[in-house]
Amino acid sequence: MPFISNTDQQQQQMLEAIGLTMDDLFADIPDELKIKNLELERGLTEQELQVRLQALSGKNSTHLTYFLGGGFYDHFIPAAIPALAGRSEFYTAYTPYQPEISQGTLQAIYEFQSMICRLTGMEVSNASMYDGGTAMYEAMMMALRKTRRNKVIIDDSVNPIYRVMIHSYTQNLNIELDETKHSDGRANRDAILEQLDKETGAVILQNPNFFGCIDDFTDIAEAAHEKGALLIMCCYPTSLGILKTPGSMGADIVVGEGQCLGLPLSFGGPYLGVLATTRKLMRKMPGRIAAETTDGEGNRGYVLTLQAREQHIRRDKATSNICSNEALCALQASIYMSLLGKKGLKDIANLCADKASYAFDRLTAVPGVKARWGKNWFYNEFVIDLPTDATDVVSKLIEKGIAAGFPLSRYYEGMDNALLIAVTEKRTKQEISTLADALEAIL
Amino acid sequence: MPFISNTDQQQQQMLEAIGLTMDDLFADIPDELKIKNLELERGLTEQELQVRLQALSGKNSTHLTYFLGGGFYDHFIPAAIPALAGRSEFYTAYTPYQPEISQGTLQAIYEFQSMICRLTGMEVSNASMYDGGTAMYEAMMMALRKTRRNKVIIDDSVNPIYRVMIHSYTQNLNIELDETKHSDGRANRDAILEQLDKETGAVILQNPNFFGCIDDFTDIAEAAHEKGALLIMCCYPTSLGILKTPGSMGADIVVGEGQCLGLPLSFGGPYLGVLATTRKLMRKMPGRIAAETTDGEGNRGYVLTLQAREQHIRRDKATSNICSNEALCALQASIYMSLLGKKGLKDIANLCADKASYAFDRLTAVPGVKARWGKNWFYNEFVIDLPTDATDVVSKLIEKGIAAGFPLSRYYEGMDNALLIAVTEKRTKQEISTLADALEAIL
Amino acid sequence: MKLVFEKSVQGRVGHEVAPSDVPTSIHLKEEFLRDDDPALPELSELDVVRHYTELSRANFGVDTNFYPLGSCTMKYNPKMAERIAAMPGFSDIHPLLPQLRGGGMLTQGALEVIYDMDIALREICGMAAFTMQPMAGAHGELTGIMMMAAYHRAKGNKKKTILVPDSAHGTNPASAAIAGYTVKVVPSDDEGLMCLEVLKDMVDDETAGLMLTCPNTLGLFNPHVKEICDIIHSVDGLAYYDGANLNAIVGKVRPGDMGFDIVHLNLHKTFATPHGGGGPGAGPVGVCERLVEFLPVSIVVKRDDGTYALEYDRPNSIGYIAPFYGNFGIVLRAYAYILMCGKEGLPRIAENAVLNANYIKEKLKPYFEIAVDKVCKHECVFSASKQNEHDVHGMDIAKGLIDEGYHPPTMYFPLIVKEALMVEPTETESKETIDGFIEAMIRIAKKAEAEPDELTKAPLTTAVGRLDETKAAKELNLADVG
Amino acid sequence: MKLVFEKSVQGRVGHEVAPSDVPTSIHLKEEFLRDDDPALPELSELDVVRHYTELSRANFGVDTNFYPLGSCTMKYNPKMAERIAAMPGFSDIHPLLPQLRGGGMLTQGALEVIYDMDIALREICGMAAFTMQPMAGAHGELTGIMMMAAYHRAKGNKKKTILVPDSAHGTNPASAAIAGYTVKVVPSDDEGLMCLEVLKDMVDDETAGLMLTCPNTLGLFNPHVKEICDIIHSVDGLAYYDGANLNAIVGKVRPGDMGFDIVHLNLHKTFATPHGGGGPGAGPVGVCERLVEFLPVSIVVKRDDGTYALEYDRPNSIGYIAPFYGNFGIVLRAYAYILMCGKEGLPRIAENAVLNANYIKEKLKPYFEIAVDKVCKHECVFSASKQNEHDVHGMDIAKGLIDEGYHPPTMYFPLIVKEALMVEPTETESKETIDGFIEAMIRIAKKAEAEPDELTKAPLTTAVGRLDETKAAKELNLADVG
Repeated sequence: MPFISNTDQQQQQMLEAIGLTMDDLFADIPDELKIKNLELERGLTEQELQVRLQALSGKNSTHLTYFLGGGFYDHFIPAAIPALAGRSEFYTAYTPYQPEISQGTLQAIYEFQSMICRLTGMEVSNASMYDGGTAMYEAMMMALRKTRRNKVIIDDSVNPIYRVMIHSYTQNLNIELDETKHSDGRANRDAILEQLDKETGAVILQNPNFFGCIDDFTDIAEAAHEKGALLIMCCYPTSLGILKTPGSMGADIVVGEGQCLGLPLSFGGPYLGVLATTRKLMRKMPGRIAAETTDGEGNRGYVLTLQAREQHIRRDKATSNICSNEALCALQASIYMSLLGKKGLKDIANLCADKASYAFDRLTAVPGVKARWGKNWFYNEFVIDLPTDATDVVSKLIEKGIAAGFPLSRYYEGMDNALLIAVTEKRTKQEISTLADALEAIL
Repeated sequence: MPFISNTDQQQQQMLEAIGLTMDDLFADIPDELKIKNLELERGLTEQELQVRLQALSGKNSTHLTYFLGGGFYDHFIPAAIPALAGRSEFYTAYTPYQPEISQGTLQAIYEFQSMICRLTGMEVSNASMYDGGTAMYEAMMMALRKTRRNKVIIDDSVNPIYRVMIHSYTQNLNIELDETKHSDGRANRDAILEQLDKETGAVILQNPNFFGCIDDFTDIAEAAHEKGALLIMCCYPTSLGILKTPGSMGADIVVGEGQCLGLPLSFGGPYLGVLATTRKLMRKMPGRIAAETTDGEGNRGYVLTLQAREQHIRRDKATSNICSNEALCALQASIYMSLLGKKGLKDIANLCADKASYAFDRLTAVPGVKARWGKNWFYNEFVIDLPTDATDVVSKLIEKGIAAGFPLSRYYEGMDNALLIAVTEKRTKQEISTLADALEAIL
Repeated sequence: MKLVFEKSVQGRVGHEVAPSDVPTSIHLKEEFLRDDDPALPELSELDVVRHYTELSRANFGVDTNFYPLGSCTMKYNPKMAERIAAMPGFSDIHPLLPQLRGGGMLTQGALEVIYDMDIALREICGMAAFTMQPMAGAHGELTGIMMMAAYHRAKGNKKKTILVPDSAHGTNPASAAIAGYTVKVVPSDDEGLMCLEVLKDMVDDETAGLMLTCPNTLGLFNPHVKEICDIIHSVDGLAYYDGANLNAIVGKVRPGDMGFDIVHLNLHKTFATPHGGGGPGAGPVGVCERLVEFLPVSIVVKRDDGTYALEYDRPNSIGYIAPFYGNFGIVLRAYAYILMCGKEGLPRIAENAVLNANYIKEKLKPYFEIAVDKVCKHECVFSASKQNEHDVHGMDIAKGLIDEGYHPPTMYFPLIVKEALMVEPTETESKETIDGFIEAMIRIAKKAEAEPDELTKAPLTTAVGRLDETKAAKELNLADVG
Repeated sequence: MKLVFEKSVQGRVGHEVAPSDVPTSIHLKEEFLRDDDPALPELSELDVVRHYTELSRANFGVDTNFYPLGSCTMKYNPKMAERIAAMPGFSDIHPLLPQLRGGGMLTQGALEVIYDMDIALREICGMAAFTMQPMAGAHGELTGIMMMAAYHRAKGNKKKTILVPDSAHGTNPASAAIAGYTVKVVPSDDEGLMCLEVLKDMVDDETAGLMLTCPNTLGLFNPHVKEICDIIHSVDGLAYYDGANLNAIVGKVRPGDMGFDIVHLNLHKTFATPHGGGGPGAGPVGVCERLVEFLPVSIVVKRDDGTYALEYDRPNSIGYIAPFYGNFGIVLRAYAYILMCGKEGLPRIAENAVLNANYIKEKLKPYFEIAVDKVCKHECVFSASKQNEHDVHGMDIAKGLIDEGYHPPTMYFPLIVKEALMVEPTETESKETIDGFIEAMIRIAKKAEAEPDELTKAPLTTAVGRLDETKAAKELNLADVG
């Protein structure tokens, strides 16, 4: 079913109209290069596909209770989001280069940018990046372009999944990446301040950080600015329902993963990279941006702007090679933020924090389990130390239908017994108790 | 979450604007009648509802292999149907009384009527009834109104689920309902022809009938017409991809259940009653009807017509009390018929027949199992005789995940061992073999 | 817009049927087969998608426009209910399954929904039991009247007539007549309500019952409703509550407490199931204790072990009125809605529906004649009589509203009001939306005075102008059969 | 249309958060909390639904209009792929799950999709292995160039430059530059193709590789493509295939067989995933055997027991370029599409894409100047130069098409054609649709001669007219922050 509308007869009519055969149309391809036989199955009908992929999807467990986070969270998705983002005028549309017939997408982008600004306390935002990690990389490049420096300080409390990405991307570039080692679960202030110098283009921090700990980076922002460096802060958008904004701490660029704003986990993507900054830096911002303007009669409308930064004009001088972004994901996030609104986002942030706090109390009461770094510094994720290898424990709990958390040994040396536990609004008191009991049973 | 948009503050503003209190608005309700306490739960949030109803839906098995038909079939539903019928301009619209802003619904109805006519070989169709059974009842009343008679002959090979409905509806009415007993799985021609007389208003038959057997009622139509009676034929729309049409047999009114045209089984509804007839009878037709017309500038458009027959004008003289019908279900069926088209409907009808034929061969080869009435007369459903009680057998097979069919003893005396088996395009050769093997194992 | 047939191209296919994995049958006799293939349109999937997407865009819906359609309660349909209805555990269940031995245990979730819905509606309406089977409001009416007839038959009552007020929905007299009764119309008094004295005069031994909408179609709650029921009961008649307007009083007062014996509900009105452009609906019917025995078969019962089952053995039942358990998918959506609203949410529905209606009534009173100038419930009825003076009719106002982006109110109903414009905002609409509508209505009222001719040309913003309904009824082009 | 913020009403809520079943926490220090609540809009669910429904209706999409947007391949997106992607077994899986011991067995279905897709793309492109991780076409380009760099680094090659034809997509030079290379532009010959002689002159020891789109953005297949690859290989350079135009040749010829070492694909182009108004996309990258070791981590492998696993231990890998396994939801849709098309379907895509393009080219040639008058592949490029004589520009033609109900072609690209109008009909469109477009284009060509002023006023049928982009760029109003 290749979804071809023309009938054989019409194809014939068209070939006759242009006086060619189908072979003529492919005569420019040397015969010796042409495919002799394609080793693929015959095409499946919808019914066959449904049966096959239903079976395949059934091999993925949907019955786990998730305490697994690490930057990617099992939040509830209101029903109106897929209903609206599923309107074909949104999802079958192209990038809005023709604004008159794309006001839906363009206004939605402008509103997305505005909501991200309101959430993060920043002045401008772009229309989304691929994901939090690539957003962080783009923010770093943006900062280095702006400061014309090549040194970056990044604390290892920043999501390790993003840190390894940044390592990959900077391999061919002349960039010095200095990693500071967290201290007591928080960014290592002393090391950062010590390493900050006139060569430093950017400091990259995260709040809440990978361990779930929260902090105030105002002092680091000030110190960075003093040295002419920029502060890049990675955030967890949901948490900004209650947490101090990066903007108010003095961050120059904010990045983050927007999956938490109404997107399914979807085995890793598509997700939504957030990138917001100040008006001072906006011309260095990569990716698509929508702006408000007017038509000849003064009617308000929206267009893509600053396209001169993009590849289709400056080509090899572009601020980034990003072309498509994650527009539909940004739309989903916009709908999410519109539905929850001021009160809802605050409520949900509070609820996550409360449930995490309860889980913390419940789990640290299990004999042998210890809080790694006190209690009063985390948002909805925290680290516990187990009396034994966390990987083993997690493996045993998976058999009981619980994804108990993320063992930190994967990314942190000497933390074999440490387990990172995330709690969203979806986890019930009962589920938390079940986890605690199961943990107690196997320890 | 009662989906109220006004805030408390707005409610207050509005009350002030009209100079009343909320109590004033309900002062006309005597205090002693007012509800003191409503014994209901507090309202659930979406998230809570999702958890609860997901669990409830999980108590219904979706893993059965269906050989269960009886007029309601497990056909495949193409993905485009819910995607299109799920557009809110369709499903949140009202009955199209204001044609200028309802051309979508109206044209879709007109097209539905046209497709039903093309499928059944009739001249006119209405815009749908509740289901096949109520359509049959309405057709009977229509025939009796037309002929001004009160006797009806119905063969017991007509779906018993509909026959019991007609019994209920005619309880208070002065109608003589004569049931003929099928003969060798087919309508009892001799008995019908014998009972036909000048008092007979309608003969009701079904093709394929409840046992899956197919027939040609041309002779009965002729005989009925000779006596001034009308022939009502109940059909299975999918089968009309290949079977002779009721129109070509001389039927005066065609009814049927349209669930097979792309509607989910949905535990019994919403379904789709089909009702089509001749131009001669169209003014007696109940329910909504769309007609083509033009506007002041000659543009083609569609309106509801013959509304004078309906209750909002003639009230107690209306042709029926039907007000809402199943417009959205008719839309789903229209999309189904448009997607499959001429070739697809033929293909699917052939496929059902082929698979049923294969199943028949496979099952009647099981030792002890016999065909009840030969082979060459059925479409996609047939009756086998088991060596033991069919209810027991079905019950045992359900434990193995197979809904093996419908035991006829529920509606037919002396058919304790008879099992009605339906086979749609979704049943695979493998599933049919599994049924045969399972049957063999337990017999 | 082209018809789907006009887009058809010979040989095109929009959905491929799966290939056969069994031998091709030769068992069908030629004589049973059709000569030609059915002349259905031949389109690609893209053709079909564009066609129906285009059609959809020619419609107003609640999601696109405010729909103040009196007596129809076009409220917002929550997306969550659609999500629930699409769960395969609900949508893919064969209705015959619980009729097989052992099959009932595989449909416990669906049976529980029906059972719980019954319990919830009992509490909301003050009735003893409900059937979920009627597939629309009017179908519920017929079911209710059939039970009324069964009651009188069982008691040996000789009853012939059913009383219906002149402001009643058209389905009331139609349902009564179709069930075999003679309909007598009770006139309204000057205040738009049924008059007790007139009613007393009309009630006699032949009175089988009364069908009443309360609040009525003028939006008025009759404070004497209990007395009215008593009068009917005095001749062993039954009081039937048309629940079309329950939205106005849900959570505030219960039909059962008012004295009604039978109640039908339109689930899309009070409980927000989508109207679908004309269905599918659902019309559950509730009855008082002494009528429970007449409910249609089957009913869902809860067994001692906590499981649910279908009960068929009900000798006094009116029998089967639906093939199975009603429009389950619709009942399910309403069930979801009731769970979401809950105890404290239901009265808020009535409060906001009534507040919104009274606000409109007061704001528009200076511009349009009002049928009855009293506190109304969920809807208010204006008359275009003032505008008639300028030769502007209700229909012109309706079409003018379309150009303003609003669905028109219900026109020319109830019949007792001349040129009625029946406005029902529903509780889901906001003050801003309602203010916008009020402003549009005022603009139209002014236009009716200043430029009446302009208004009679409306609508100008739609794909087609006013359509010729006379021509439609005369030519009766009901199908394109190729 | 109002902004969502302009519809906000203080205190309104569109989605209620579930009540807490745990004690309220006091563990958060005041100093970490924000002073104000985030100034998000306050709307009801109905408000939100109306707002985004209204926005959607201000858009063209493939489901509403023909979209002959050159080089973007805006083909029909099958609804079945959307159904598959929405299956909870795919959409609700946490990506870290297979990284837990034992968790991989709970994600076998997802891993199998990725593995099978790799195998299918290998066969379709003639490459040795694919990564599904790049999250868009341009991201795939960057990934490809990073592997190129890793290859040269491993071999100790001192390479500095990447060659790109002047007709290339803008992302090619941008990706090369961002990966740290210097870009050199290879000019096209008079026939619109890369000239072997010029290329030979430009290639030297510093040449890291060449990025080529074939057929190129003029829609022309270069018959010497194999020789071109050979020339690049002669200096140990790598040949990079920009798969944006694979649609034209899918099932007919394979990049690997042409001699390319690296290939990226834009899944929405050839494999019909929805464009989403600008993403999400997916840009899998395939490589030849000698580059397999450089693929990003992780890759999915099939173990001897038939189960699937993630492999991370790849010492020469360029590392992590995505957080997990790419845009899985998009890869899944494309996988569904490939399965539905199958062996015999894929070449039919190329055939119909090419036939449709040539048909348009021939029919419009008399009216618009054609960039290169040869048989084209999936797209053809016209120039508005004829119309320029009447002071009508490409942009005017584009806006005129909007009023005719068509999405305009790609404008002003490729850069080597003056006032380019790049038309790509795709294989999913029918002759009737294309004929309609041709007629509209002819009407516009005639209007450009007869009433050029009229055309410069277009579009007249849209909610807004031509928007002031200069003002937008000057004022830079990028957000309403309240």
